[in-house]
Formats: sequence, structure tokens, C-alpha cells
Amino acid sequence: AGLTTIKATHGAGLCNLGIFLAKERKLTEADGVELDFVVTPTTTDVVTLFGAGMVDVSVIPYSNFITLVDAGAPVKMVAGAGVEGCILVAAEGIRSAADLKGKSIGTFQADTLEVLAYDYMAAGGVSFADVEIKYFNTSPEMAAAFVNGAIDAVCHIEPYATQCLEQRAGSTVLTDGLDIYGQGYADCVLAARTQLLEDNPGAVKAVIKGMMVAQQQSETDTAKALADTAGIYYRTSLEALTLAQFRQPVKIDQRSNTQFFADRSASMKKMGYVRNDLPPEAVDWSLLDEVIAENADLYASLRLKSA
Amino acid sequence: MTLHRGILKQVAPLLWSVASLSIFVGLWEFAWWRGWADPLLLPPPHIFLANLSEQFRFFDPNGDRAGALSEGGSIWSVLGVIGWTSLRVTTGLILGFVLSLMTGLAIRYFRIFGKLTLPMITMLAPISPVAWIPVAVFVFGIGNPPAIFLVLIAIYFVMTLATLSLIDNVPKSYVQLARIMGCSKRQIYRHVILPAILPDLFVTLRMNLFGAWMVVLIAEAVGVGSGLGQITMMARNTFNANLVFLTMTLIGITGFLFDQALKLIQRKVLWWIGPGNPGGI
Amino acid sequence: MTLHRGILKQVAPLLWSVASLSIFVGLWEFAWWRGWADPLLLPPPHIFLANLSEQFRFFDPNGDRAGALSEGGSIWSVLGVIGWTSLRVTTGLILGFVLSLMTGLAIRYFRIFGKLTLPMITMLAPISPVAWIPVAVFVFGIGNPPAIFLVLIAIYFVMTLATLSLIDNVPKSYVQLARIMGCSKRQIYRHVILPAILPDLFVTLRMNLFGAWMVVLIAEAVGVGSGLGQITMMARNTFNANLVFLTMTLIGITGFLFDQALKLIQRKVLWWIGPGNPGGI
Amino acid sequence: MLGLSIKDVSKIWNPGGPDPVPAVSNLTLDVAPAEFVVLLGPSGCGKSSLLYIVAGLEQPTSGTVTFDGLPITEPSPERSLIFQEASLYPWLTVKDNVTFGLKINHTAPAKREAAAQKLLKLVGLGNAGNKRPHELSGGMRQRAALARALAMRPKVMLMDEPFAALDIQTRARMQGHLLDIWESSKASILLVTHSIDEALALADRIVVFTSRPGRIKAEITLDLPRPRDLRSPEMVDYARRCEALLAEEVERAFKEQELA
Amino acid sequence: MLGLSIKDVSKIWNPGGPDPVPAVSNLTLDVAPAEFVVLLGPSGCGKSSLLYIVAGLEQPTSGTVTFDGLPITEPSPERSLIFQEASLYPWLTVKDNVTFGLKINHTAPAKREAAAQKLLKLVGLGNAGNKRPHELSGGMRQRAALARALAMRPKVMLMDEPFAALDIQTRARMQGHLLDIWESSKASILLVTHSIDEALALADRIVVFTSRPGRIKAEITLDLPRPRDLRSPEMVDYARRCEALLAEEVERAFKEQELA
Ligand SMILES: Nc1ncnc2c1ncn2[C@@H]1O[C@H](COP(=O)(O)OP(=O)(O)OP(=O)(O)O)[C@@H](O)[C@H]1O
Ligand SMILES: Nc1ncnc2c1ncn2[C@@H]1O[C@H](COP(=O)(O)OP(=O)(O)OP(=O)(O)O)[C@@H](O)[C@H]1O
Ligand SMILES: [Mg+2]
Ligand SMILES: [Mg+2]
Repeated sequence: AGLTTIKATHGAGLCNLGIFLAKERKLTEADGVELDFVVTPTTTDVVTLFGAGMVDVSVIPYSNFITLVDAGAPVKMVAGAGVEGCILVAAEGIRSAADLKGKSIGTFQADTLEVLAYDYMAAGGVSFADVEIKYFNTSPEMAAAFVNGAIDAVCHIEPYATQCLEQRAGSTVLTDGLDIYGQGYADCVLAARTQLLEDNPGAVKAVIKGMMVAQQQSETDTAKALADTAGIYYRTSLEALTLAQFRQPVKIDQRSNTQFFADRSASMKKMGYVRNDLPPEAVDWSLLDEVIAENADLYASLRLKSA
Repeated sequence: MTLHRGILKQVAPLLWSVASLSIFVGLWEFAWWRGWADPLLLPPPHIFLANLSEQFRFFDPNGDRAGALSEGGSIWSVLGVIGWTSLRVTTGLILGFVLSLMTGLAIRYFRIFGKLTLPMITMLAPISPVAWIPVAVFVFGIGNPPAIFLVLIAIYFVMTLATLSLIDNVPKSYVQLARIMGCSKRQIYRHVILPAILPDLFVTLRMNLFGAWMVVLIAEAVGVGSGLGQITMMARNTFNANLVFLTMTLIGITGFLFDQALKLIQRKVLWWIGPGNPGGI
Repeated sequence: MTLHRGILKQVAPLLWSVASLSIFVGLWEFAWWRGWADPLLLPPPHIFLANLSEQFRFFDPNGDRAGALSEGGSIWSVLGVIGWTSLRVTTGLILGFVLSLMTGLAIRYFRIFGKLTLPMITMLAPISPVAWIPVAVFVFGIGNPPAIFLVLIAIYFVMTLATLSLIDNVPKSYVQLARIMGCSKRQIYRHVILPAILPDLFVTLRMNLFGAWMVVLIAEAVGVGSGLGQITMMARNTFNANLVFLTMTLIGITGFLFDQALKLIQRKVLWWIGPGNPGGI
Repeated sequence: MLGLSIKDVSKIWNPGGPDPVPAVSNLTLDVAPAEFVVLLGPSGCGKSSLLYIVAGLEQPTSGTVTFDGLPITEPSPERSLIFQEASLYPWLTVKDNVTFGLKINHTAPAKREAAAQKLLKLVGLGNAGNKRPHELSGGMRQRAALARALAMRPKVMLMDEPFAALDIQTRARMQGHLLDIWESSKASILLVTHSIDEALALADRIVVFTSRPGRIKAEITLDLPRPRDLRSPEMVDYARRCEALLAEEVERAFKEQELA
Repeated sequence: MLGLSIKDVSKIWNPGGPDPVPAVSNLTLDVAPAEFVVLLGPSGCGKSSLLYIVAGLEQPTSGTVTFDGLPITEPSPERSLIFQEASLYPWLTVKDNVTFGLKINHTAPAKREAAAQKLLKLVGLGNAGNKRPHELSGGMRQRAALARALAMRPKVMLMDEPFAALDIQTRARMQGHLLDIWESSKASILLVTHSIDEALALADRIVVFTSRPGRIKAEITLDLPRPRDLRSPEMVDYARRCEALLAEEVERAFKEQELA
């Protein structure tokens, strides 16, 4: 009783584990906030609902956050959610960016996965124009397309990336992002409506803190955390989940990624998805700073953090 | 003897339906058995219908959280989910039917109105319900209303255009007769055009029933968070082909029953196109 | 004087269309002006039609990668994209029309075949094209074929059922007459039933044209990687409402033109339902 | 001027088309109030076309039609028309078809029921009131259409071969009823028939048409009391005249098409 | 046995329904090869129902119909039927309607064209071959249907009031053509009409029906050469007899329904 209800959307991947745990274990209720999930099937619908102001906070790929801001939606990034885990898998015989020339690559459009492919090729000196990009809508179909040989390479997340590797003989990982972005590069972030930030910053802090607790719990007892969410949000086997979680861990404090976001925004500008660079004020760590300051012990116990 | 035959006549359609399905299922199972159909993508019925209780737990009648643990699980929760989806279909369908009929009649009745609205309707008709999602969300927020709105949108324009075409095909002699009998324009629409187009309008409605079922799956994705569409989506997102096909089966059966019900209503309401016009051979 | 009137008659429909659109646009602009419509979600035409060249760069005629990089940009690339989508619609529509007509005729022609397939078709009809996506990808891989297949699926079942209903409504006297003239069953279908249902079948086709346009947007998302559907998807992903509505406008106009073309064909091909049956008032 | 006045009326079908058909040509005909005019003419000469124009369902290509001095531009229940092919609404029972016009002018249900009973008995369909149109025989349908027209009590009755599908005895009965109603209502009647006997039995005036395009070939005024004995020498003489007039026209029509 | 043989045939419409209608009752009638039988009867007595059964379009409720000894179970081009309401296919021109049966039995196009020309001229539609059915007058449609039936050269011709919509002169011409064709083809004809004159002009035998349910009330054999003079005392006498027979039945039918 007396809880503030915060409407939230989320994706399906493991970078959402933090908010899933926060919800399932009611980690935000200590601070008077109750999470209400609005179910959406695809990121597209997350963007629509969040951009339309129908939900208060959202765990969202940074790429979609960047386009939202560029379109003028009143939202701000307030914390991180998950890091790493974007993997570019290619069929036999493709070893480098140069080998990708003239080949087809599957990805989600305007997604962190596409940005990774772009940056990887840019780093290898290959233009995006030299490859054939195939866009998909859902993860399984994209994986199936690669396994069936309909595409030559695929940018995917776990556990699909491993599935792709295992089920198509000879395929290799071209990049898992670490080599070009470095450790702890962002995938999903937590964003909130600007209006809510002004009206009720406490509620947003409660969500951030809840997710931070969730990160701490998932780091100490990964198995339990996955078991608690597996039946509800994830449908893959526990071992696949565990592997995926290892590749794409929760990380709430991503203050160190501020430059990363600016760089990716530049990439997306080159790709044509946004017109302007990400304005610095769109990334607002002030509430995160406060949560960290107020919960020093909790923060200290986290394994993954910026400082 | 005659009693026997009577019963046989009653159950014959059922038997044919069963035979029909058996063939379909048989071919599918055969494809699986020969290894043509990858069970991960196209699991045959004996696989996706096995372990029903395991699957049923994804059906949460309250729909807050499709797939939530153990809240669903019984056949009742499955029926609950089907019920909710059916409700959205029915509501959208009825609203769409009434609105499109009214629009169609108004377009022909009020000349100027018709000339002003018809081009607009023809242009809006081909726009996919998917593209209407932002509008639906903006106007109706989240929950049932946008889903119903999308169902409505999906059939409204097409039904309006179908109504127009039916009105235009009312035999000239019917209208001439009405004019001779002193019908006002209003009376011609009320007493001649409406009953004359009703039988075909019912057929159109039946066709659009399928359209509505198609769209509700998309519509339920928009923040409704329950229903067969949402479960299909979740199943696809989690690569759960068994659940996809189970849901498709449920959708098929429900749609079939809807169609049969509509056929029955049609036969009761439109008695005059019974024995007189059986056509066919 | 009469010349004047002739010209006026020619351009009148155009004028009405323009008037119709103006009202629609006017209301929308008004809603924006009053602040009812959030320009981020429902940008009015003067906003989303501004800066066309900026938007056009998302249209890449080769369709390999709509959006990324600016290879498109000219009106030609826009037309190219529309052309590709139209091609998929048309192909799916023609295939669907032919297949459903053939199935419908076969169901009534071969009794046993009909009884065996009809229940199956009625059950498959309500299953959304969305749910067919895995099947489409599995069978056809990616590219044009699955998109065309989805368009086909979307209209096939409904058109088949519509064909059946049309066959059943052929006036009894037409068939009786044919039998008296010694028509074999095949000849009855060829010379009586087919021409008798053709006019209404054309109307059904026109209605399904809109259905096909609706579905192609979904279908193009399935690894086709080009076309208006893919651009809409990208626009939605990037919260680019201007581009969403620009694409919707293009879809509306193209669909409208398709409909007009079909109407014209209908009038040329089916001359016998010209002046004799104008109905209406 | 009271009554019906057809002035210099022509009707061309498909006027702009590749094959215009002149159906009626410069026809002038007045029908006084309470006059019973019968039209005789070869098949396809334009009789139905003329009735459509008088009913207001079609516009003449040239010329004017007035009723009681007012130009006719659209149909009105004052001028009922019985179509050559009886058309009943398939979604109404026979009874509801017969009282359709009464329902339209808001006659009370009880009155409608009474009227239906009376009229159905008059035309010999007393038992068929609850049947559906497709269950009737050809003649029964035509009688139902007749009953429907009679229910309206119009000022002008336009009848296109209303008794064509009836056997001679039923036809005689219907003619009798029509005369009764005509005498009590004093309506003008314009009736098309192919039966010379019928024309002689009913008409104040017989108008014989030429073959297409229809013009007036002859008018025969029969100022005789009814019922008339068709076997009287006078009547047989009239019949012979009509036959001869028609024969000429039919001959001409067939000649023309054979030459073409 | 050669020819048409109708044995003890009854037809009940809506047999299981709430309101079964006995249309034909225990009717037995033989039509020899090359015999011309005309059916006369009050409106609604079951004549059309009988023709439908003989054509094979409807099954009798009881009794059997055989042709040349073989039971009739379905329609055949050997037994053509002209429907009471002329129905032409709206998607064919008049000419194509007339030659529809020839196309069905794979007659060569050139032959069809020739047949169409000849038949259309015969029925006076020489100029209307390229018209569409809805552009014809009522009588023209009926003549087109007649031409279509004649094109088939069947062994049995079933004709349901084929000349009802024709003026007396055109009708006489058509009757003449029908007799010519009948004599050259030696087909059996079963023709329904309401015109006693027509019956007398054409029939070898006139069969008079009772009112519904149709039974045979009387048969009149006319062993007279054609053309016949309908004004001869003998013919006038026959006409009187037919009239009297019909009058009785019509009287009875109207009485019955008035009492009901
Ligand atoms: N399809 C039908 N369903 C039910 N009843 C019918 C049907 N056809 C005819 N009847 C009934 O059967 C009876 C005989 O009809 P039929 O058409 O045979 O008469 P008819 O002798 O041809 O009359 P007419 O000279 O008026 O054409 C009528 O009472 C009619 O109502
Ligand atoms: N709707 C129409 N369109 C074109 N031509 C028509 C139309 N209706 C009638 N005609 C033509 O007009 C002429 C006269 O037709 P109408 O129906 O008036 O003849 P009618 O005198 O009533 O003949 P019938 O006695 O055979 O009924 C015919 O040549 C016919 O072909
Ligand atoms: Mg006429
Ligand atoms: Mg009859």
C-alpha cells in the first residue's frame, strides 16, 4: 500500500536481468516504488511506448536511446543495465572485415548489433556499402537464417550467438566487441522520462537502487538469479542462460561509458540514423551518483562498476 | 434405419472435419519423420501437443505477465486467454461492422459527404494496422482499447468499401420498384438497400472475421500484455516453436468455431436466402 | 460550353479527391495547431512533408540497406522502393488470386476433395500472417520469396472462402439452364459459374488488394531488407515519426492508384455489368 | 390541363453510344382523368419504354410529360407501375410484398393486415400470404404484383402486361376486379397488352403503335358499356381491324431485319 | 416403349416442412414420339412443376418418368426446356446466348455463326445479335430464349408459355416456325400455354389440368390438319369446351381460398 507505481518496458535479452530481478524480488518496494511491466514483443514497440510517454522508465538498447533523443523525445539516460555480449559470427572462410566484402550480414536495424558490425568494419577499413545487410525482426529467425546458410554472417546476442556457432560448422567469432570497444562496453541502459525525473526523482532512484541490489545479488548467486527469472522471462535452458549471463553481465554503474555513448552516436550519425550528436545533457548520471553516495556499502560490494 | 441415417447426417460434417485434419496432420508428421521438417522450427503435432500442462503454464488468464510461473497452468487459464482474445476480436468486429456499414450507407446517402470522404478512405485502406500502432497508442494509451482499435481499423476501411460495392450492385429493379411505391430516399435505404445487401454483407463480415483474427495477434502486442497474440510473440522471441504452434492451433480452432457460429446466425437471420438460392450443383 | 462541361466532368473526381484530402489534412493541422497532436508522435503533413530530400535519403532503390548511408535521395530511388514493394504486392496478389480461385473451384467441383480440405482451410484462415513467418523463413529462406509467400497466405484462405460463397450464390436458374443445354459438370464451371462469379470476385480481389498492402509491410520486415515496410520498420525503430508518416502517405497513394487501376480493368473486362446494373440511386 | 399529357416524346437508348436505339419517336398522347387507354403494339416497339417515362423512371430524350399540368420528373406513388416482369422483394413474404407500399406511407398495421387479406383473396392468393416469392408460380407472382399495385389506390395506373402469365379464366376475373376498382377510384389507366380481346374488353380507347421506333399508328375509341360481348359482330370487327393494323407493323419489322 | 411416359407422378414441395405444397398429384401421361401435347390449366396448378420433373431438374416425390423406356434422372440436351421466365446469361451477347448450346456440344464457330444468323432472323432479332440481354424488351428476350432452344434440335421440347410476352402477330409467326421445325424434326413437344387459341392451333392433344394439386381433368384429341381455322364452328366449339373446363377449376380454386 502507498507504493508509487512506475510503468516500465524492457527487452528480452540478458541485459534486462537487473530490472527483472528488481521486479520479481520486489527490490524497489523498500523505497516505496512498485514496478509495473508493460509487455512488448519487440524493441520497436518499446520505442513507440516509451517515446510516446506511455511508460515511465525503460531498459533499452543505447542505440534506440540515441535515436529517441535525436527525434526529440523527452527522455534521459539515468543508469546502465547490461554490458557486452554483442557478437559477430561469420561463416567458414571469413576471417576479417575485408573478407566480409560482398557478403550478407544479418542484424537488427538501428540496433546495438548493427552498430557493432559497422564499427567493426570501419575499424577494418571496409565500408558498409560493400556488404549486404539483411534486417530481421526476431532473434530466432535471425539465428535460423544464419544456420540455414541464408546469410554469411550474423550479429547476435547470447545464447543465439553460441547456437549459431555450434550449428553451422566452421563458423567463427569475428568480434565480441571487446577488441574494438574495450571491456565493459554498454549494451542496454536505463532511461526515464524527463518529466518523471523532475516530478519524482525519488522513484527513479528507487529503481536504480533496486537494480543495483539486483546486480549485487546476481553477482553473488548467479544460479539463483537465473532460476528465479528463467521460467518467466527466459525460455532457454539454464546452461545456455548461464553462458549468456557470463557474456553479458549486469552493470548498473556505466559512468565510464559516457564517451562510448558519444562515439556510438557519431557512428550512428555516419550510418544515417541520427542527424545530431548525442547532447551531453541526455546522459544524466546525477541520480546514479546520489544512489551510490547514499548506499556506499552496497556499491562497494559490486563487482562490475566504473570506479 | 432412418434414425441411423439421421444421426449419420448430423455427425457427417464432424467426421469430414476430422478426416480433413488427419490428412493435414499426417502429411506434417510424415515430413517430420522423413526429416524434411526441422522439429526446432516446424515441430509436428505430436511434439507440440505433448506435455500440454508444461505449455499451459504460459497462459495466464489475468495477462499481466504472459508466461508467469504457475499462475496459469490449467485448462481454465487457457480458456481465459482465448476468451480475452475472442472478446477483443468480437468487440473490434462488431464496432467495425457497425461503423463501416454506417459509413458506407452515409457515403451513398449524402452525396457530398461521400465525395469528400471516399478518396480519403480509399487512401487510408491500404495502410497496415502495424503503421497505425503509434496512432493507437497515442490516442488510446495501452491496454485493451488500442488492440480493439487496431482490429477495428483493419476491417473498417475494407468493410466500408465492400459495403459501397454491395450498395452499387443492388438490382436496379428493386430500387425502381421502391421509387414507384413512393419510398423516400431514407425509406429506400432502410427498406430496400439494407435488406438487399445484408446477405452479402454477412459474407463479407465472415471474411473479415478472419482478417480480425489475423490482426488481433499484432494488436495484442501493443502493451495489452495478454492474449494469444502476446503468447505467440513471446514464444517467437524465446524460440519456443512448440508454443508457437500450440497457439496457432488454438487460434485456428477458435477462428473455426467463430466462423461456424457466424454461419449459424446467418442462416437464422437471413432465412430468405435459404432453399431458394442454393446455387452450386 | 459543352466542351467546358466535358473537361469539368473529367477533372471533377480529381477535384473531389483533393478536397477530401484537404479536409483530412486540415483537421490534422488544426489538431497540431491546438496542441492536441504531439508532433513527435503525430506530426502534421506540413512537418513530415517538409525537408523531403532529407527523408528521401532513406530510400535506397537497390534495397540492400534502407536507411544506412545515403545512397538514395532522389525521387527515383523513392519510386524504386515503391516499385519493389508494389511488385511484391502484385505478385502475391496474382498468385493468391489464381490459387484461391482454383482451390475454390476444386473444392466445389470435387466433392470429396472439398469435404476433406474445407475444414482445414477454415481453420488455417484465421492464423495471422505473422504466425506464418517461421514457416515462410524455413521454406523460402530470406529475400523476396517469403515476403510474397506471406502476401499470398494473407489473401489465399480468405479469397478461397469468398470464392466458395460466390459459387454457392450463383443463381440456381443459371445452373439449371446450363444443365438443360447439356453442359457437363466441367462446362458448367467453365461457362457458367466462372463468368457468373467473376464480377464479384473482382470486387473481392479489390478488397484483398488492401489486405495485401497491409501484409506486405509486415512481410518486408522478414529479411527482405527493402521496400516500404522495411523503411517503416526502421522509422519506428528510430522513433522517426516524420518518416513513418511519409511512408504511410506513399503507401496510401500507391494503394489508391492500384485500386483505381483495378477498377479500370474491372470496367474493361466485365463490360456486362456496366449500364445494366448501376444500382444505387 | 388535367390528366396525363405526353407531348412529342422521343426516347433514344444509348444516345451517345455506338449503337443508339430509338425506342419511342415523337409521340403525343393525352389520357384524360378516369380514362382507360390500352396500348397495343408489336414486340419491342417501345411500349415499356413509354411507361417507364410516364412513371418517371426514365427521362425522355426530348419532349415533355405532364400530369395535371405539372411536369413529371420522378416517380410518385400517385402513378403506380406494374412492371412487365413481376418483381417481388425476396426478403418479404407475399403479404408483406403486397402491403409494402402501405407500410411506406405509414398505414397502421391492422389496416395493412386487413388490406392484405382482402387483396390476396381478390387475386386468388388467400392461402399464399405467408409464402416466400420464390415459392410462387409465375402466374401467382404476377397476381401478387397486381395486388401490390392495387393496394396503393393511385391516380394513374401504368400496367405493363399485368395479366400475361394468367390463364384465361383467372385473367377474366382480374380484369373484372380491375374495372371495379377503376370505376370506384376514377383513376386513369394506361395498360399494355398483347391480347386484343383484353384490349377490347377493357379500353375506352385503344392506341396501336407502329413497330420500333414506336409512334401512334391508329387510335380506336370504344364508347361502349362494359361488360362487352366480344363475340358481337361489332367487336369482331374491331378485333379484325386491330389485327390488321398489327399485322402490317409486324410484317414491316420482320422485313426490315431480314434485309439488314 | 418409345416416347415420354409419365407414370403416377406426384410432386410435393417442402415435403418435410411445416407447409407442404402438393403441386402435382398422381399424374399419368404418355407423349408419343412426334406428338404435340399442349397443357392447359389454371395458374398455379402445377404445370411448371411437371415440366421441371420431365426435364430432370426436379425429382418427383413419387412415380416415375421415362423417355424411350429409360428413367429420367437428370437433364439432357435431348430434352430442352424453355423456362417460363426467359433467362439469358448477362455476360453473353444475344447471339452467344442463342448459340450457347452449340458451343457446349463443340459445334464449329462458322457453323454456329450461320445457325445464329438464321435463328435470329427467324425470331425477328436479326439486328439484335450483338446486343446484351438487358437491352432487350420482354418479348425480345423470350424470342431469344426460343431461338436458343430451337438451336439444339432436341428429341423432346418442353416449353413453358414460350410466347406469352409476344403480340398476337409475332406469336402467330413463331407458332408457324415451331410447327415447321417440329414437322421436320419429329420431336415430341410438351407445351404449356394460357391461350386456348394457341392450344387449338398447335396441339395434337390438349390436356386440361385441375387446379392444384394438378391432375388431368380432360384430354381433347384434335386429329385435324394444320393450319387450322380457329373461326370454324368446330374449333369454336372446342374452344368453348376448354373454357368451360377451365372455368370450373378456376372457380373451385377461388372458392377454396376464400373459404380458408
Ligand atoms: N420452389 C418451390 N417451392 C415451393 N413451392 C413451389 C415451388 N415452385 C412451385 N411451388 C408451388 O407449387 C404450385 C404449382 O406451381 P407451378 O409453378 O408448377 O404452377 P404453374 O401451373 O406453372 O402456374 P403458372 O401458370 O402460374 O405458372 C404452386 O402452388 C406453387 O406455390
Ligand atoms: N435499357 C435499355 N437499353 C438499351 N436499349 C433498350 C433498353 N430497354 C429497351 N431497349 C430497346 O428499346 C426498344 C423498345 O423496348 P421496349 O422494352 O420499350 O419494347 P416493348 O414495346 O415493351 O416490347 P415487348 O412487348 O417485347 O415488351 C427495343 O428495341 C429494346 O432493345
Ligand atoms: Mg415491354
Ligand atoms: Mg408456371
